[in-house]
Amino acid sequence: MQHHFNKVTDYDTISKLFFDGMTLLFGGFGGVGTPPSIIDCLIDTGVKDVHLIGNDAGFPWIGIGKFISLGRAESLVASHIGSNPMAGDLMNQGKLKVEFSPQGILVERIRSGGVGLNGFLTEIGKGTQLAYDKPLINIGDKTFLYEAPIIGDVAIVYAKKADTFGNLIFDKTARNTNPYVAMASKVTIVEAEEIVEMGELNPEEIIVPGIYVKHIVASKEKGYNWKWKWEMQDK
Amino acid sequence: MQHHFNKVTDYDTISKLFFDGMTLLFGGFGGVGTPPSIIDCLIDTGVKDVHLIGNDAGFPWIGIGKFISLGRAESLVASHIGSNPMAGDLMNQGKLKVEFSPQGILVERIRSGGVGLNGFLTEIGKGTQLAYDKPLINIGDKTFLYEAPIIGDVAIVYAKKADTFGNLIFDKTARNTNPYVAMASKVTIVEAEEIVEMGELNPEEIIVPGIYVKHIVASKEKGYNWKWKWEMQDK
Amino acid sequence: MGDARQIIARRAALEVKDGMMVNLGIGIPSLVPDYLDPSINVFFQAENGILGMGPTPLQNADGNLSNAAGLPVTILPGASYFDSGIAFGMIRRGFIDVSILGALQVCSKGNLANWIVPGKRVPGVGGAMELAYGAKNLIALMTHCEKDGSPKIVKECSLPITTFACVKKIITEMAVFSIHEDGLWLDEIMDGCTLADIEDATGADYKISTSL
Amino acid sequence: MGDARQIIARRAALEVKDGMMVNLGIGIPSLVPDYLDPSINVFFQAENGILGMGPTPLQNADGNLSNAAGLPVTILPGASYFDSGIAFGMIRRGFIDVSILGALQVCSKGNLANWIVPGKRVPGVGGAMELAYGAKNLIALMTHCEKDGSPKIVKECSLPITTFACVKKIITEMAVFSIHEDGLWLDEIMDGCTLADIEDATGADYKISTSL
Repeated sequence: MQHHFNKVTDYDTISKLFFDGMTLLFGGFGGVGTPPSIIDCLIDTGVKDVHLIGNDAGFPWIGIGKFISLGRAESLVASHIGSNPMAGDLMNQGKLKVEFSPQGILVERIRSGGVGLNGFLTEIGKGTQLAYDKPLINIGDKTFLYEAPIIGDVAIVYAKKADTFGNLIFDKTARNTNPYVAMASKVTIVEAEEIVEMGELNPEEIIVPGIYVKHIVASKEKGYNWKWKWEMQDK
Repeated sequence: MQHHFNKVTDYDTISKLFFDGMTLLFGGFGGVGTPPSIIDCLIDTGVKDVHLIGNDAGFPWIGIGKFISLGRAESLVASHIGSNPMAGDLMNQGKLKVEFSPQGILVERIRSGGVGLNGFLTEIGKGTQLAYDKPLINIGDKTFLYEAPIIGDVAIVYAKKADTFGNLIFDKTARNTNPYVAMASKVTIVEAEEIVEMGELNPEEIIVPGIYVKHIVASKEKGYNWKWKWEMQDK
Repeated sequence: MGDARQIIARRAALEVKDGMMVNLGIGIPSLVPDYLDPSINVFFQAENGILGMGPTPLQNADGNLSNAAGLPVTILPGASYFDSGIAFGMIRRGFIDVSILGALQVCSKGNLANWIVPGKRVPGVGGAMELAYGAKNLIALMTHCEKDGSPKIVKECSLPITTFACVKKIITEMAVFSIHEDGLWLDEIMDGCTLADIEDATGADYKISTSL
Repeated sequence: MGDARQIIARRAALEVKDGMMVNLGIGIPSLVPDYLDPSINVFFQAENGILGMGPTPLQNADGNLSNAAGLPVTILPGASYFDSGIAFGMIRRGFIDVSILGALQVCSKGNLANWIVPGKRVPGVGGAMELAYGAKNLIALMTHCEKDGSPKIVKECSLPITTFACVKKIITEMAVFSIHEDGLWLDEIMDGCTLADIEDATGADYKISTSL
């Protein structure tokens, strides 16, 4: 069984899956749960004009922020960029188009694409600046905003453990947006801290079934290859 | 901590939460994952004119079917009633209004209510008999069906283990619709095979966080108090 | 020529290839696993929330481990449990490689009718609309004709539609058809049947594949 | 009269009752736990996917166990981890008993402005729109006036709105207001302030609670 369903590969292989102008979904929340080795691989490929979609802009040296800071993203859909002044500067210089979305609405848009639905209706954000270009839909005597589904060309996900088929479990709050991001792209790439054989994960504990995963790479080092802001303040 | 968040109660208490004409969401798929002791409690209360919402009609002697067979449901929203001929008879006699929904669309309608959204758009069922009274929504050059969210007055859920706060884990395919049903009612009542103290469940494995649960009762006996159809065929 | 249902199931089993994610409907499709090449590995998915089902347990069946028809199953290494919302997410989004469903009628545009016969008891649609909508490859299995001899492969379905333009292949005990942009193609004739038999028993126009 | 932020946080802590599910925003709300009655038990929720957060770890902080601001936390017995979709499900659906957010402006109809100051750097809205929309009780914390003395409690917000008609209570270092169908009510005057001070510093009309 292992042989036929084995999705474990190397960074050379996944680096060929990234392309200029792609829509890239990234898991993570403030960098927690963003795959560190895949981010470095992405940077090394030299891809540009990337359309990014994820919770936030990370920090300039953390998570997706490392890529954004290089100025190679054309656009970003996120709930905030407050922790990454580089993203703010690029936006103000007109070099990065930023679309803000309410945080939970953004993850639901990703889920809507991931589960094969065609968007949803909500009152969140109605009448605010963020609603300016969203269709208004009347149902009965109420008016809602329409939120469109999101599907990426490529998704990058960070898991604690993967089996070779791609069944995933996460670590504490590093789960965050990853389960939805994993479902919502044409090609989902997982970086796992640990890779085990099929049958070694308890089927009750699997958070993302392997059917969604196309490629798995092992983390190049244990844990994150950056320092958190609170670690730096310690010093 | 246990004292303040303890939601464990008895069947007398929960029997007072059911009322004539209520909308009742029930977890389960062909009776698997439908709470057996709560079903008996529901029957004993004598409530009538109940609006039921769940995956299917069970079997005449299994799951929600035991209640339906008594003729005390006014309506049922479900994906099929094929396994319960009593439900079919009641429908044909005009004693039970049945609304059929595609199975996955129904569970998404329950989820939409459960997560505080206002329904979603889909192509599933478009142009078919099941779409006859559903609003059509145009987005760009495409037309979708609008599916409305569902919120129940009361939800009944079957869990393998609950802690006293209501954090839940399920057993294999008895999970099915239960996690969404648990989120989508004003009052969610859980029957658990086993009740443990707070802190005894691994926080990574919890499928339904206790915030959604209002009352917990212990199963009156181990497992289901009915025979499955395949057990009867064995004889 | 053997039982029609077994003939159909045996031919359908050839559509299941190594490494595929497969969903089988009730009825004839549930017989397909009996005919799979034992050298291939596939994962069967069920709508109630399981991927990686193994065979029916010989003993100690577990009431909480069943397929979407409620029958006891086992699991293979690498299987996962999830809720039925996620199960249908996979289905709608196209992660099921092949979905094999029983059919009442199929038309030459690939419309599937399999959920209701008006005036008879109405069992309800279950997950059929979504399975038919989402699968990368939807195969419809049915006997070629009704008991009264009327065709089930038709120009226009007279029964209410489950899902429009979804069927890619039809397998009956007489023939295998595929459905393309330009309509219905007869691809295979089953042992013991002739082109004339099929002509008589089919209610829609079709082209004949050059391979025949 | 002490640091305004600490005064506000101490007063806000009285709004948190035993058994509540609580979400705290960044800024002044993050100071509230320091002032909670130690005899009560509450569960703090965070948008990234955790319910039942405990205090900041004194050592061995875990990079994968953090609150929505990315700061290390611990968990209490009975805590659970989930994804951020479920976290916002709880928030939108009204399962958070009290949500305490920092504010830039609040108007007498309860409109909240706290996500953008046009022309300055735009950090983005985060989860504020949903927290403000869903909470059973939304409390806005802010210093009573801008540094230039202009009021933050106003007839109409001049800043872009986060969520309309959501704020139930405003706590500043000078006063506590509640917001009802009939508008703004002054409920409490903080130590060292007078009614005249508040009158001068408030940009909206309000009624004075009989309890004063």
